[in-house]
Amino acid sequence: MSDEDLPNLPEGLEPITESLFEAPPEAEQERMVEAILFASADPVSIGELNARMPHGADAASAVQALAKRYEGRGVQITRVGEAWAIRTAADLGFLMQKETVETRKLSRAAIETLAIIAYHQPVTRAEIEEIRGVSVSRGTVDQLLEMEWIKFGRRKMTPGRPVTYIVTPGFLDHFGLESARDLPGLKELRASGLLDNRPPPGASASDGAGETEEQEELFQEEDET
Amino acid sequence: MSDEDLPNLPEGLEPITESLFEAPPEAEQERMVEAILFASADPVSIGELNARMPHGADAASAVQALAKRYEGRGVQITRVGEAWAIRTAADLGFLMQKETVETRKLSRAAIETLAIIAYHQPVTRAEIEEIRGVSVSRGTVDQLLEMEWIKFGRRKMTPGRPVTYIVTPGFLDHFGLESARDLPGLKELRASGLLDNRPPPGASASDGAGETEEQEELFQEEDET
Amino acid sequence: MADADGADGATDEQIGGQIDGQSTEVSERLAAEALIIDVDGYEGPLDLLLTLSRTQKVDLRKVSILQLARQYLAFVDKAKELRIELAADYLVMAAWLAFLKSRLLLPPDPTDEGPSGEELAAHLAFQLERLSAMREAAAKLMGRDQLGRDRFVRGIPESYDRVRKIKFTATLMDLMQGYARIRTKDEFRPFVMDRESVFTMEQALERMRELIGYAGTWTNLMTYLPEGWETDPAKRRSATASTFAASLELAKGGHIELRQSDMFAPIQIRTLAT
Repeated sequence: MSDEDLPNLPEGLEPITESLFEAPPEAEQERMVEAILFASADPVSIGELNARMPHGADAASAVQALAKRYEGRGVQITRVGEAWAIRTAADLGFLMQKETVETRKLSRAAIETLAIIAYHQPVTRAEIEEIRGVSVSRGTVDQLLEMEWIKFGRRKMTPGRPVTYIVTPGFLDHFGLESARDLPGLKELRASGLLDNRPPPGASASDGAGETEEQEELFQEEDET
Repeated sequence: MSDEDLPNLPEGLEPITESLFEAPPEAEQERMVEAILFASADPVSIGELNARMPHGADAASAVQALAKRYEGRGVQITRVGEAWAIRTAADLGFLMQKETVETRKLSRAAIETLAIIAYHQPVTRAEIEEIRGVSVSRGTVDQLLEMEWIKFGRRKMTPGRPVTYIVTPGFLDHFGLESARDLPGLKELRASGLLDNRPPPGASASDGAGETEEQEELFQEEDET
Repeated sequence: MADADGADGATDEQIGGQIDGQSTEVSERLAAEALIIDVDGYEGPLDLLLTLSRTQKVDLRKVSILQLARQYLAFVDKAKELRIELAADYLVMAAWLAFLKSRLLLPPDPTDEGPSGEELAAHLAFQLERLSAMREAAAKLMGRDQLGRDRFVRGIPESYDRVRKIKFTATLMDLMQGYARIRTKDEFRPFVMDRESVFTMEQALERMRELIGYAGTWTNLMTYLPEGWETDPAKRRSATASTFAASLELAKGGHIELRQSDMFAPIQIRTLAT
């Protein structure tokens, strides 16, 4: 509860709620976030942190403080979309042969498809095929869906209302990205117009414009959070 | 690997291994232990830590230093038998529980008991039983007490000085009543048509009036307390 | 991008072979084998074009689409000559590039409303550049510190217990109904028709069927009321109504006849002699 929510009381009168649900001190909140994040293998959202911490706690600022404290340590407090997780520092990966997970080797087609989805999201299968210049096999998309690196976005407002694909928080977590906006080289690609959906000459331009807007919106959404 | 394993070399000759595998600085060793303990699926022994860390590292002292660093934090470096692991600080165990609240309707016995207390307070258990015509289980009363909808009133000035029950402000709050007197009387209940019953034969306004009077008296008493 | 580089090298040789033209049969056969392998290695015609464009060793934006089209068409011709089955995609692209080539070479037809050769060429260049950019982006992505390879999750996650807490609740209505239930429990029962003082038509019909045989002469209907139902007004009302209704039913069936001499006069019945 924020201070604004408390009723204005005459001086000397403590509101009962305050004494019942007093927020723990900041250092204590940091310890709590630390304990919860350490306990979980999956990223934990600020909302869930707040839900699990005592009333009045401010998980968002506790996480920030904690992240600072762990700078340069063997484990890092990392942001994954709307959530936070603890991951070992990348430079220590060599110590972890034992923990290394053998991931299925992705085909070149799967890797390219994944990159196209990440950089062009939300993107339809037809758009992926246009970019790659070759049809996308069902297996490729299914594999990425199964790995939970991509998921269905909302349908496109074009004839046939095709489904779109977007990347998941799991994708961000896997590649150590705070948000889709942190994709390597995204800014340069956007600046050079290579992420624009440029329809072939002669085709109607209306589709493309709408798409770009939607895309803008998606990355914007990421930005705001 | 301990020093004893190194070959004895003539003085002035540095063993090659030493320069190739120089032990990392202490802070770095601490980071390594931190990452390994974090990522390992089982507690890790000092021997295994040493085996996994670069040559020349001293896991035992790195663990000690790390344990010190985590003193008072949300997680602790804990010894588990011969091995070491990261564990949630004991005082934060409560964060590892998720409470799910399930709402259920109060049992008929509890509702009736509660109603009698509300309409007849202060009322003894014997009186409740007389009115309900069945015995009141201890669990029912305990449940209402636990919910903080009823509480003990003062003892009755009758032989045995039995305890009485009255409703709480929490009860009034839940049912949106200013006071127990706001509860509609029997006549009103009947008049409102909420009750599928006929008035008792020959019934009588007087009967109802008497009841109300009696109640009024009781509430009066309540007020005084 | 080691793979792509490898493909580049192979293509260089193969293009070289084509340009040399008259080489020995052996080298031709070797080139043919290289082609088969390479066609398998390409991910579609755009990929092949991208690879071919690399041989121009210039910025993708400055690639000569005309030269690229020639290279591609030469490739396809060579493949045909060597009887390599090319996927339809490749042939469609070949046809389109042949069209583009003619557009680029011939002076523009003022009556043609379609996109110009330059526009088409620019779009192809854009597609190639975009594909190339996506490949680089994919490589950068895969080069990041990956989870399970470079970065690791907690090895001993502590699953947290779910504690189920039951919260009981009741409404004011529950409370009032509960109270009313107790206070009126002696009389309280669900609201149903009071069967006690109701004599149903079925009961009346059954009773009259038994008695009707004896009614050879006109008899007052009221004498058919069951015993004990004549005095209590409620019972009498119910029994009268059902007995009358039953008599109508019997009359309808042709078992009896009814008569009434005057308004409010007694109703009389008798059996029909059958």
